[in-house]
Amino acid sequence: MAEKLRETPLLDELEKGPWPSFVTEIKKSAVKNSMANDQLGILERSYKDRIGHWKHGGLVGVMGYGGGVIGRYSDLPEEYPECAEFHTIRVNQPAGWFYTSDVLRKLCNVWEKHGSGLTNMHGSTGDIIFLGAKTEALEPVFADLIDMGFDLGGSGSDVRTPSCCCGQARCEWACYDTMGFTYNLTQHFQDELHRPAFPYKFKFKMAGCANDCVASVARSDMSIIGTWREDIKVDQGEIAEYAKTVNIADDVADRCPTGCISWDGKTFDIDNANCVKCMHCINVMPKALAPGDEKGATILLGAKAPIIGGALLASVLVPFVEMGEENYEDIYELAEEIWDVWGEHGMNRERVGEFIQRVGMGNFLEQVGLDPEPEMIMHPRTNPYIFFELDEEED
Amino acid sequence: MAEKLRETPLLDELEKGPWPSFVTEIKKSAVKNSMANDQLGILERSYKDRIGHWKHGGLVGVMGYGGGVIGRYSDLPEEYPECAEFHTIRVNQPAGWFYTSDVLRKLCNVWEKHGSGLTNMHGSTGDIIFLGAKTEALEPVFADLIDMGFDLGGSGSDVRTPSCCCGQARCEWACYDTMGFTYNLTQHFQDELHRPAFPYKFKFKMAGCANDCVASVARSDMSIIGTWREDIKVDQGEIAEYAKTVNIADDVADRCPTGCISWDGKTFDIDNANCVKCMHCINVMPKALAPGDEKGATILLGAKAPIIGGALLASVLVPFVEMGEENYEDIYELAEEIWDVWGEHGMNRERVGEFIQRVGMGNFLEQVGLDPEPEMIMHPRTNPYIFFELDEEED
Amino acid sequence: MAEKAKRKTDIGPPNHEQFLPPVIKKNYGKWKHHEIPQPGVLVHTAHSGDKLYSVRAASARLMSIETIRLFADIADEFCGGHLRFTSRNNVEFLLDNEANVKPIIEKLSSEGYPVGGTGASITNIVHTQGWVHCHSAATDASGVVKSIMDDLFPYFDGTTKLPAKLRIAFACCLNMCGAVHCSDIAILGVHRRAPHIKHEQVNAQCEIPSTVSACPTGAIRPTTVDGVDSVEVIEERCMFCANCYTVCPAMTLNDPVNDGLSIWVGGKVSNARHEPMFSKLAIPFIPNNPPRWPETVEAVRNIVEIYAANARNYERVGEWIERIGWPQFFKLTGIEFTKYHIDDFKHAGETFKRSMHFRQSQ
Amino acid sequence: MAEKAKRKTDIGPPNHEQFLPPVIKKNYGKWKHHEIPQPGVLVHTAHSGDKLYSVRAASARLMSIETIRLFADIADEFCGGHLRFTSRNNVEFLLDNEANVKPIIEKLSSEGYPVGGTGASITNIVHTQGWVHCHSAATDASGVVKSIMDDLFPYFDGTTKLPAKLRIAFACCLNMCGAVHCSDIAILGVHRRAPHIKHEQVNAQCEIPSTVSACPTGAIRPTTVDGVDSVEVIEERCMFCANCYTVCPAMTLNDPVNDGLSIWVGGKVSNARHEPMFSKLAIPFIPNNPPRWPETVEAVRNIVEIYAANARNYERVGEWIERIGWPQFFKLTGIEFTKYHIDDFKHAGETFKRSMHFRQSQ
Ligand code: SRM
Ligand code: SRM
Ligand code: SRM
Ligand code: SRM
Ligand code: SF4
Ligand code: SF4
Ligand code: SF4
Ligand code: SF4
Ligand code: SF4
Ligand code: SF4
Ligand code: SF4
Ligand code: SF4
Repeated sequence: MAEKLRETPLLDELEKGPWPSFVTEIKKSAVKNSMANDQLGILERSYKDRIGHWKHGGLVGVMGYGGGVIGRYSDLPEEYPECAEFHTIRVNQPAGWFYTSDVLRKLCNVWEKHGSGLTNMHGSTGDIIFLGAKTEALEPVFADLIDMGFDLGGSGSDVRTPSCCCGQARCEWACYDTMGFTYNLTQHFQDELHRPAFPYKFKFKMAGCANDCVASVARSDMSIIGTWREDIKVDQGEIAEYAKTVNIADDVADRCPTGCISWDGKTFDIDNANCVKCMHCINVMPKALAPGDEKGATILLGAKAPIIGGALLASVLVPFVEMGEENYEDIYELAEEIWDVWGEHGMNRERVGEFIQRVGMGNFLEQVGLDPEPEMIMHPRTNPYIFFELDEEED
Repeated sequence: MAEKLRETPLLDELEKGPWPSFVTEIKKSAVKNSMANDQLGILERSYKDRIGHWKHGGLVGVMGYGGGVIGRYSDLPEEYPECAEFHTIRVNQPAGWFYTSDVLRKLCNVWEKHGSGLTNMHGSTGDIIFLGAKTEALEPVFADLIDMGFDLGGSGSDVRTPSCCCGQARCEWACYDTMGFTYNLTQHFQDELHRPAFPYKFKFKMAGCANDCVASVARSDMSIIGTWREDIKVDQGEIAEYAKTVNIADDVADRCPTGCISWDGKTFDIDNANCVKCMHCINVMPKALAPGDEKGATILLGAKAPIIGGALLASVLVPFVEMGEENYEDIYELAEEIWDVWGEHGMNRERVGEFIQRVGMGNFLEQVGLDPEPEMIMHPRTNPYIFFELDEEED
Repeated sequence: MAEKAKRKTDIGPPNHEQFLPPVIKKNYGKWKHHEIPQPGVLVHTAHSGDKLYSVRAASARLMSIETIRLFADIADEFCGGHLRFTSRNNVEFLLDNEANVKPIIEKLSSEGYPVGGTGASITNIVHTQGWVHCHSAATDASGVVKSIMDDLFPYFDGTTKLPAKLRIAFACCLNMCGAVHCSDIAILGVHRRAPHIKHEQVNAQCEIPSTVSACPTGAIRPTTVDGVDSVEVIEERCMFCANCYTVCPAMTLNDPVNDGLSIWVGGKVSNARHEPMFSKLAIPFIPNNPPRWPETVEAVRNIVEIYAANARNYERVGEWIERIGWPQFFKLTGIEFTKYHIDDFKHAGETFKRSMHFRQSQ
Repeated sequence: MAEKAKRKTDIGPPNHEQFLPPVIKKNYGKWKHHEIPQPGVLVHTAHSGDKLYSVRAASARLMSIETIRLFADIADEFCGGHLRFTSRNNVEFLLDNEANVKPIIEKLSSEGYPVGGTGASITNIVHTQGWVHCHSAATDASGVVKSIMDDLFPYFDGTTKLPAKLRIAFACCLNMCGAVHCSDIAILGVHRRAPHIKHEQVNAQCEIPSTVSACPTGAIRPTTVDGVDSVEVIEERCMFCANCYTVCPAMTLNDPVNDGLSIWVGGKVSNARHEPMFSKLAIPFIPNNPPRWPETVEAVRNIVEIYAANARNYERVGEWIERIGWPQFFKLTGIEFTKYHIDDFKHAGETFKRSMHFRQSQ
């Protein structure tokens, strides 16, 4: 059914320029879909009013799930009736965001049938976002998705949709199978993902190496980043090749954070005991250098955005874990251990990173059954406010 | 009058070894002075009991002064009657701790006449400490001190005895006259020093250069540290001399915190725009390098020990001030401005460093009439919690 | 389907393996190295000698199913139907045939999806919903992002070189769904008016105690207005975080005049060379100016250009500023330093300059 | 003196100028450079060519007037009666005659005041009152200091070389009058028992509200004991800071069995090379063991020796540890890493390792 496009003099300005235009995208759907057309209209209105026209979310969802849908209603239902209800559906993406043309078309068909035809590919957490569904459409979309093998992602106080870098699928540096692990993990925690029961959200992100192409250290409650223990592999022949075009002294050796590289113009030597696996030298000379053997990962905990105690970066929880399939279970157990402690003692809307700071890392480790290790800290405490616990005899 | 020394089998162990022994010191007085002898006895008792035998201080002092004396009573007055009252008197040292034999003997005479004969040369804040006076001795000691030109130092919630490095008296690096300024400052603030009226103590320490030989950045509420603005003076001839014994590349150029030194084995070159005046290169090669012209100081604010919000290092308040005698008044005015704001809004026992953190540096600067400057911070805020103040029109 | 079947749930995402192109399946975990022969193209070589060509195209992220179908068609035409999206919302076509690289680039460009974003470039801006969908937004997301990327386009397609990768992120409110807290340059929507309280709704829609306790600065107090229980805000204590609004719809912060944008710089997440860093405040406020936010675009470009002209190879924005010092950053960019730049939140003291290490020379 | 005179007050300290030796008066502000010809001796040369020889001798700080008189005599004999004390409580004799340097050193040594402490050495320990005078002390100050300096003496007199200056400080309780918070190595007396409350005295001697509010962890609550107003302490919340004791004498923390010492490392105050740094916890607790605290002495020496063997020239303890990393510090010194090392006070999160930058190699 052809729609008469809403007038959008302001938004039209955003169809100019070389970058793909979201306005053009909305119009592509709007010509066929009245929800998209009203969405176009209400957005133009926001541009005019300099204010959003969405109301605080409502409780909508699909049967048996506590998450996966973000309810949304506009504050101008009369003027833009077709997007008066405009919920988003979070569809759990395949690990690494790999698709075939085939499966994409099927997703499009589902969304054409039931919704606005607009998506986010992808949301910030990693989901496929179906943007703009009426309440009545939620169950049908869900049924069709399940039919084609897709499921909803997380929202609310649950495990959020895990995501990962493309890892071993395409990257020579991946120290473990980020995609395989992410798939396995997501399947393992289906219940925790769909039925919110935590104090607040809990995000997993998996990166194959310290380049952290999925920003896990900043954006996930549990960040699992690949690393290695043996010496960096050096191909001196390839080094000699790079030496022709790269200023190895300035751009590689000098930029090593621990200064553990020596380069005399001929031999490239790494004092591996002092290498902190930052990836820089490997990044610059990928043909000559490669991560060493005994690969695995570091588990970091607690990243989050600022609400409400200030943003946190994740910090080291387990300095090194092996990441073979046989080790997955250990990680799941650790996660469950953490959820138990946080679930019992965490306050409402307190992310795990904030929780740890409130109860103290030392106590937290004790409760989840990990030993304190100096790798977990930048430096020991500077204040003398130690909660000493006396042995029975001393008391 | 010859005393029979108290038996001190434990303390006697501390007369052994090459380092000067405080036990020997106490005995030197104890053979002549019964207060010192009882002090010896009670200390031995502490060594045996593994606990101090002093009670929480009492309010004692000299007429018209609110500070300068720390009251002290023992909890074993019967057993050690001569040190049952054992107050300390803080005597304001001469700037830089310079003395003549003459004046020292006079101080000894005063203290022999009225007290235990024991001292600390000097206390941690800088005072001469007369260690162990009875209450009745306080006024006579004070009278004799005033007679010979000395006065008490600070204690309580007042300006504490200012102290400084030896500066221009003996050091080639002093960028201003630390001793002259300290003397002038101390005289200027006599009232603030003797009559506690602040929320808490306020310490001044003056260092002639960034080596900070008086630890001002860690130990004073207002730390005034010498620096300069023009280029470091380089004597290439002397550099050549040093090159024979010093590894200039490794030990000087490489250790420069901003890497602004270049050294090709022949010419020593400093990119002065990027020098942060850390003093290192000058320290290593004092004959070849010297601070540049346009000397002055940086004023830093807020250092303190941990009680109660955690220890603080001082931070930059005024990046650069000239330090000629004609500039002293400006600094006094700034200090008074700070005391006004802190005095009015500071809580009881809240050091100025803690106060600033509570009210916010930006607000504090506004109140004391200083402009914010990027030199005051390590980096701008990372959290988005900005207390925006809207202009009238915007509102 | 009239029969009553047990409802299927919790099947989780489909296994990715079924979507991988054959060259990846074969060489999974066995890649040897990669090169970037031209902007927007990655060539990964496996130990087997096989090569994979990834062609990265720009995307608005907000995408019509028409466009997804277009991408599917292009993938069918040039690479056996294989494509992926990246962690920054670009789309990558996965080719095993080098001969198709040039044609697919031409096709994508002609359809309005230019390629680029690899290596030391500016790639897509991670961003959020804005006025398109969120109730909390202090500004629109997609519009600002589009305007900036149009302006910075030469840094995306490789026309203009940069010293290192430069990552831009955008979030429309302090919830920071765009995770702007660790970006080379971040644009963050900010409110500047204390919540407007709809007193008649507070008690109906919200729990008063949890609304009160939601405020990190303790600015909210219970009160009674015209006989109904409600809350009041001590305005001087409000720093416009909107956490109260998140827990209580009756406390709106959106304001057509006083909402706007702030700019942050010097964050990163990779561990390459320097540890991850938070972004730091550069510009506290720029007014909303739709449809193209020219002041914001200009402010971002200014920072990019000054950075590009002054940083060393491989030096990210934060590393560059750390080397030259913040006073120099403000001087070079001409950005005004204000009291707002000085932290006054809970770790404020840790950001004060507690040393003499700064440049005194005039 | 029988006449009633106006009481003289507020005269302030005497002007130092009257105490300066002639060579200093003449060359005040005009020094050119200095050398350290031998441990304990500084030679400062003025632009005029004049030279000043400073001979630095050890001191116990706690000093009998007999010793001060001895110093006065020595100063008269060798340097016109001119001497000073240093910011670390050594005594310096100020000579303009080089010929007297050797004799004065001999004299001082024979009297038990050996010279040293200059250059890259361990000089006197800044310390506090301890059991000699303070009510708050968790240990003695002078006794521990004496024991350590005896043991480290070769680092003072120059027999054993160090990579850089190594500053030790000592404080007998958390008030830290010895300012141990920024020292290469610091020894700090610690309590480990919650305050013992003398209930009958609380209300008489203290203000209950200010006692309650003195506690940074909110561990103190008002209560009534046997009908009298008093306070109680929630023991799990007490971290033994003794701030309550400072404001209320009825809350004593001293404990013969559980008081003891902690060791801190890696602080500095100079700006040379590295910015000033706080000391960090190395050993949470060592029991009091008077008269010579052998375990403490041993612990300090161990750190000094490992540092001396591993640091580079001019590298202070904190700089060295920053280079090698804390895990390596604990490994090399054999010190156990415990939960106590992990900060849990208000800026704790800032001390967590928020990156992958650590040494994985076994
Ligand atoms: C859709 C999405 C933004 C996008 O355009 O992509 C999004 C949208 C919302 N986020 Fe988010 N967040 C989204 C990723 C994030 C991320 C990034 C990430 O996951 O990597 C963050 C920062 C990382 C983190 O988790 O801390 C993020 C931090 C928040 C926060 C602050 C949480 C905190 O602890 O600081 C809130 C506030 C809250 O939870 O109440 C929030 C809340 C919201 C809500 C539900 C608004 C609210 O107050 O209830 C938004 C709904 C918008 C709408 O109507 O569509 N969102 N949110 C992202 C989820 C899509 C997906 O499932 O793939
Ligand atoms: C495709 C993608 C992963 C994915 O699963 O989607 C990816 C892929 C690669 N990244 Fe990345 N990175 C991707 C997001 C990231 C992110 C995340 C982000 O920006 O939010 C980061 C962290 C950025 C940060 O620190 O703020 C990231 C930091 C790196 C780095 C470290 C750069 C640095 O010096 O800090 C490298 C190394 C390099 O480029 O030399 C790297 C290198 C690479 C390599 C070369 C890895 C390889 O051998 O295949 C890939 C091509 C890079 C290129 O574009 O030049 N990748 N990379 C992401 C592409 C996003 C895009 O569309 O542009
Ligand atoms: C005598 C002296 C130690 C010494 O042996 O040298 C000393 C001794 C006392 N100090 Fe101190 N402080 C002394 C220098 C310091 C310093 C170092 C400095 O000034 O450079 C500090 C750390 C720097 C600072 O000011 O923060 C210091 C930080 C404290 C504190 C903690 C203050 C804080 O804000 O954290 C207290 C507790 C208090 O004020 O209630 C304190 C309290 C005390 C009291 C008065 C005990 C009390 O709780 O009331 C001690 C009396 C001991 C006695 O009976 O003799 N003393 N005190 C020092 C003064 C001598 C002098 O005048 O020269
Ligand atoms: C006499 C004294 C000042 C005073 O007015 O009393 C002093 C005097 C000198 N200091 Fe100092 N410093 C003195 C306490 C300090 C302190 C304060 C402290 O330790 O509490 C510091 C800060 C220590 C810290 O960072 O923790 C200090 C950090 C320095 C430095 C920086 C060393 C570094 O690399 O960090 C230098 C430069 C050097 O030695 O190369 C220095 C250099 C000097 C010079 C060479 C300055 C000169 O040209 O005259 C003097 C002889 C140093 C020597 O002993 O080798 N002075 N010096 C103090 C002697 C204390 C003592 O009895 O041993
Ligand atoms: S995080 Fe590492 S392994 Fe993963 S894509 Fe990036 S560079 Fe490759
Ligand atoms: S990976 Fe990083 S730390 Fe290790 S050698 Fe290379 S540059 Fe240095
Ligand atoms: S602080 Fe500087 S000026 Fe003062 S004595 Fe030390 S080195 Fe000399
Ligand atoms: S004073 Fe410090 S910063 Fe300046 S050149 Fe010398 S070593 Fe470098
Ligand atoms: S950043 Fe704020 S306004 Fe933007 S999508 Fe997230 S919650 Fe909504
Ligand atoms: S916006 Fe934030 S600071 Fe202001 S009242 Fe609401 S919760 Fe408090
Ligand atoms: S550190 Fe504590 S015990 Fe020692 S003198 Fe100072 S207040 Fe007294
Ligand atoms: S010792 Fe400190 S923590 Fe313990 S009760 Fe007293 S004030 Fe509170």
